[in-house]
Amino acid sequence: MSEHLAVLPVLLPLLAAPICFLLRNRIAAMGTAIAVCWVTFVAGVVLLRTVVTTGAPAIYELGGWSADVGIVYHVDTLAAFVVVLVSSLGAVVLTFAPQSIAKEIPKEKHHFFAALYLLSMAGLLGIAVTGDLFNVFVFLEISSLSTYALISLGQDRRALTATFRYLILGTVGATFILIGTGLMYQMTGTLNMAEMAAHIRETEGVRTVLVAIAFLTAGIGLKMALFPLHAWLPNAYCYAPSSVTAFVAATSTKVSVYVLIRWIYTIFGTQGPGSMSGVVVDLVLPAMAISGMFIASTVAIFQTNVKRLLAFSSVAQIGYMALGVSLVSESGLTAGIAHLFNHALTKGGLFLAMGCIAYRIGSVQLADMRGLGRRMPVTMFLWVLGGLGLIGVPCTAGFVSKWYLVRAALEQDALYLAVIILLSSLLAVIYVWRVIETAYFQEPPEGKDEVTEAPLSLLIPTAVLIGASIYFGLFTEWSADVAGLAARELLGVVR
Amino acid sequence: MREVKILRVVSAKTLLPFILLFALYVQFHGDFGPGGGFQAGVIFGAGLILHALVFGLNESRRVIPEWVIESAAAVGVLIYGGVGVVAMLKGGKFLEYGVLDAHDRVHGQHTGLILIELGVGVTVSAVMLAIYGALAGRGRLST
Amino acid sequence: MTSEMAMILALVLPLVAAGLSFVIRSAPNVRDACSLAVGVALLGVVISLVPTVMDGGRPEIVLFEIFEGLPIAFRLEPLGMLFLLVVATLWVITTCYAIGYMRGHHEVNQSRFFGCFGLAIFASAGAALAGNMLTLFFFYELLTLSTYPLVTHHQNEKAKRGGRIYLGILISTSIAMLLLAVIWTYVIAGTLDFREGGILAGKAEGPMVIVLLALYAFGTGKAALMPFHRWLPAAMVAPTPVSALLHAVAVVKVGVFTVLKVVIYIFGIGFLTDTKASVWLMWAAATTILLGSLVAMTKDNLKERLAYSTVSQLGYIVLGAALASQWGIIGSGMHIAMHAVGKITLFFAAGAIYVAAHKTQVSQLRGIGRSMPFTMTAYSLGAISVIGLPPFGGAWSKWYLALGAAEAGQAILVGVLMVSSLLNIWYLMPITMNAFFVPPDEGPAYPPIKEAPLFCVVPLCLTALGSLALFFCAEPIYRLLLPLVPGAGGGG
Amino acid sequence: MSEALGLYNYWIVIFLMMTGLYLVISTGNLVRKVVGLNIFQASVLLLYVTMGRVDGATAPIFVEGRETYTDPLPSVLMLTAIVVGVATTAVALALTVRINEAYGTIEEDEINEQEHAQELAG
Repeated sequence: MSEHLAVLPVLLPLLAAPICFLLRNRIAAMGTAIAVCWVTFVAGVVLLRTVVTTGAPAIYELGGWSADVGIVYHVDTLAAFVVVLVSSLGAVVLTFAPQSIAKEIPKEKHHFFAALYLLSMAGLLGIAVTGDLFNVFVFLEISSLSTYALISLGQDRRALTATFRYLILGTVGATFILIGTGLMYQMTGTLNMAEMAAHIRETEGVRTVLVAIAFLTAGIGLKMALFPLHAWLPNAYCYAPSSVTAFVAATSTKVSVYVLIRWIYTIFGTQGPGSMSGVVVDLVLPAMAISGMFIASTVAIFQTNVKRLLAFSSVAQIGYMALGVSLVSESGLTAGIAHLFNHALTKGGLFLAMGCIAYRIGSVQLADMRGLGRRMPVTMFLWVLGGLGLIGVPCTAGFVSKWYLVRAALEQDALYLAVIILLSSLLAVIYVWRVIETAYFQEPPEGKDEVTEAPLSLLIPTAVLIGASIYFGLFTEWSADVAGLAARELLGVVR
Repeated sequence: MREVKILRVVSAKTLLPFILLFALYVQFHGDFGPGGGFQAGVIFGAGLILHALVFGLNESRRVIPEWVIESAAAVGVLIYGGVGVVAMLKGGKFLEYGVLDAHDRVHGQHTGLILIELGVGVTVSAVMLAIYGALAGRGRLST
Repeated sequence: MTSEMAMILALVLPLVAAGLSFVIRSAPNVRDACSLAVGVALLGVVISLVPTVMDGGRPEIVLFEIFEGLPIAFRLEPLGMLFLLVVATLWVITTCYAIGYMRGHHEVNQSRFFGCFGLAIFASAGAALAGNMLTLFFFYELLTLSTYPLVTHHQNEKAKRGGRIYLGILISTSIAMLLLAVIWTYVIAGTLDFREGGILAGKAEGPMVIVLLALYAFGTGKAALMPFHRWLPAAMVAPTPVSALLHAVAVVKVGVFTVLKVVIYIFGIGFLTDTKASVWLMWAAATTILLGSLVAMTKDNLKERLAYSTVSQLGYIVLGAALASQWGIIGSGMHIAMHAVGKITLFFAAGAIYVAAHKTQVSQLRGIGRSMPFTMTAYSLGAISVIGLPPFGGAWSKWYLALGAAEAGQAILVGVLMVSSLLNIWYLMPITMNAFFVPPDEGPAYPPIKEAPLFCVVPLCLTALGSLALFFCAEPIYRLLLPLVPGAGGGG
Repeated sequence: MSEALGLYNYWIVIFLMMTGLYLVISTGNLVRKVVGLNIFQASVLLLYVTMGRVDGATAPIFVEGRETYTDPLPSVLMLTAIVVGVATTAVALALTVRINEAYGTIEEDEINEQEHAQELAG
């Protein structure tokens, strides 16, 4: 089986999805899906270990066709890292899902949910492992389409309009990517990203490539909700079912950031002749990232719906990742990659905690969370820990990424950038503390039923994610260190 | 529409067999000439949609129940994936059809291709029907 | 028991206490007894470490690396030893006091209170033992977070407002400035280890040194250097034992301790003297000293007055660090201990008055000395120590600080120290006078003696006696701190 | 000038692309948005097929006597893109139907009005 390691993470959920659909039984479908997710996670971990220990990318030629004619899966450290990210988050969140969706989605749609969830995961994993540019588009659409369907399962009717908006913007973004891909194919005659990189040196200064870069960046910017292309995100996160929000928030934008990294560093390159992503990393990304960090955080402060508050916070956090990517240095890239994982854990955990709250009080409005600190002490405590992670307090995973980011800024003598990063993280203190103060300092609303702690089947997955975000704030061997390794690989530093 | 005999007899009863047959031709000839599972699936699905248009969705549902459509969509994907997995089990890569036939790689290629195209065809036609059913079946199903 | 094991124990014991407090909720007596027992054990462990450090031992523990080459590491050195000793001693006493206070006051959520208390002590111990700046920063932030539930213990509107200022200032200064300074130092020096002679010498120069020092000094919000001092009075909404231990000892002392550590082990005294980068800090500290005292005079609320007094006293310690000279550093180090014992007495007294008589304002205290003689006597002793008059501990540290200022040729700073002492007398002593020599406003001229519970009175008498004892036992502290300033062999 | 005219396929692509995008942005009717999206995607199909064309070449089917074939890959890719497009359209239309059921309208401004009212109500 080890030779098929690179393809397994995609194959397992992809094949399990129709099986879940066929099973039609709520329990059997969810059970299968959860089992498959965990197996996928194990496969992902083994894959990462293999890639890191052998020091060479795992290459898998689909159908036995070589790179010039067929699709090749090319799993380097970064790809394997993202595989682990998606599969781990996917597994934990799906374990959370059965009880959570029992209250949010009609029972006869549960097998449908399981199938869509697996499809979405397969798409995201496919994006991570594939070495083919067009394949990226296909997997992106597989995951997006199933995500649209998942989000539209939300109870509130606003979930429908949110999905529609997401669909329109997502499709425009995907089509941009498709155009960019076509132009790149036109200039290099190949769709394989590694070969594209080899040919791109010959096209220095050709305008078509510049146009392609513009289309690709704009397209993926839409998909990763880079400010100001984030309009679809807040409502989509806000009205989706709790577990869907957690999964999408934790994985899908992160994978888009991965795609951006892949393009900038693998295809276009950042140094030397033929490097054409200069304007992107020098100007576009930092400008968007910084404005996102401030504006989205500020908007988050004024939200009355906590899920939407967290959604705006996600937009801001995407800014940190983009900023790290744009710094073009080892620590900058490490910060960006590590933050993919660290933020996925933190935000996933927070949205799961919101799921617990929604399960018990049926609302995610800030006003309804008054006094929750006393009624759901464990959930709120986990929320607080997650919130501290958003701020980037030491001992949380968020701190690790912030450390690398500030370090990268200072290494480039960009003191102003370091100050900006730290100041913007202070905005997080405000919106996190708004929730904490409401939950701990205000009396619970009158006339509502007595609320008790969420059931264990919801609490445990939440605690696992939040606990992991604390663990990886202290022990970085498999988070930031691997990210550093991936960064060195991308920058071509020999290890 | 139920009263319009010409439509019912000419378009449906006469054309439908040919449409479906043509779909099958495109399906299985796709190995040698233009065609394949996707096109065949669309044609097949279009034929059945025609049936539904002429005779009404209820009648069409009676011929092909909804669960059959849904299952077919899933089964098609499974056929496709299953071929790939069988290839893996036979020692090849995922979707490497060459290994499907122990003696002749080209033969194996043909086998694999026909099988996966079948999977594609089944899924596409089922999905076409499902989409039509989902859109047309809302609200006015009772008529 | 090796020193390394003792260090680990010193870290683990407060955690144990915290854990026990959370677990044993239902049996308050058992819980409080456990807290006390653990406190005594901690004190024993810490005392057992003293001889090693006195003999020049510097035990080290390296736990695990968070970033490449940046481990969580602990290293015991004289300044940390002194701080640890102060914290451990006062923890035991404060635990006694807190038990009396919390029960006398029928406070709710006592388990959470003692749990967070243990966590705060754990953070202080960790900061005291920290072997590099990263570790220190971790424990610094942990201290902020673990004390937040203590400050906002009452969970009402007032507590919320106080907590906002407390957390807002401490978190934002530490993230925006201290963290920046730490990472910057790492980028420049390639390490964050505390090393004798500093790690920045030869790697940073010019205005960068000044900027960096400013980031450290103001970033350490806990050192309450003006204008970042507002959190300290705001934190006074907390129950008094919290104010006593944390805001007279642990939290603020971690602040000045950090500044001292940075000056000695990151910049290096020699480096600072050579570059004269710390001159501005002397004036900033002097301003804080004077303004703190002046504001204290205007406050009628006893705890707030004491808080501003603390702001002013912390200025002394920062001033000593900024002097970057032999006497300045020794004076600063000593003042950590001296001020801690003196100020905790004052806070204990304030708390005892509140428990026994429910009075919070200075103007309400007329004649209270007659009903609470022990409390008010202890208060007076503590006040004299804080003012810096012999025969109390505070006299020594102020003496050395003045000596340091004179050594640096800053006559004006010596003047500032003198004026500030006068101001101290002005705002601390009238309370004693009023308590003993003015009849109460209402009621009988000689009200019956109604002291606070025994658990409250005994600790505050102990600390008052302690500040007296420190005058006569300052020599060991002096010897302990001497290795901090290389080249300061004899002289005195 | 002749060069610009020689690239007329690309002008059509650009025209379709802009028309589609404009429709998506300008109209408030959800179905029209979907139509716009389809036009937008169709422009990409044309773009790909155009770039696969080789002057004087025949369809990529093996025939005796012909040497040059057009590049089959872009056409194959577009087959996939069509599938994706159809799937997207299907999801979009299904959503539109459900939005119509939930709001009683598919005009964006009327939906926004209702949502705003819902927002105010909590």
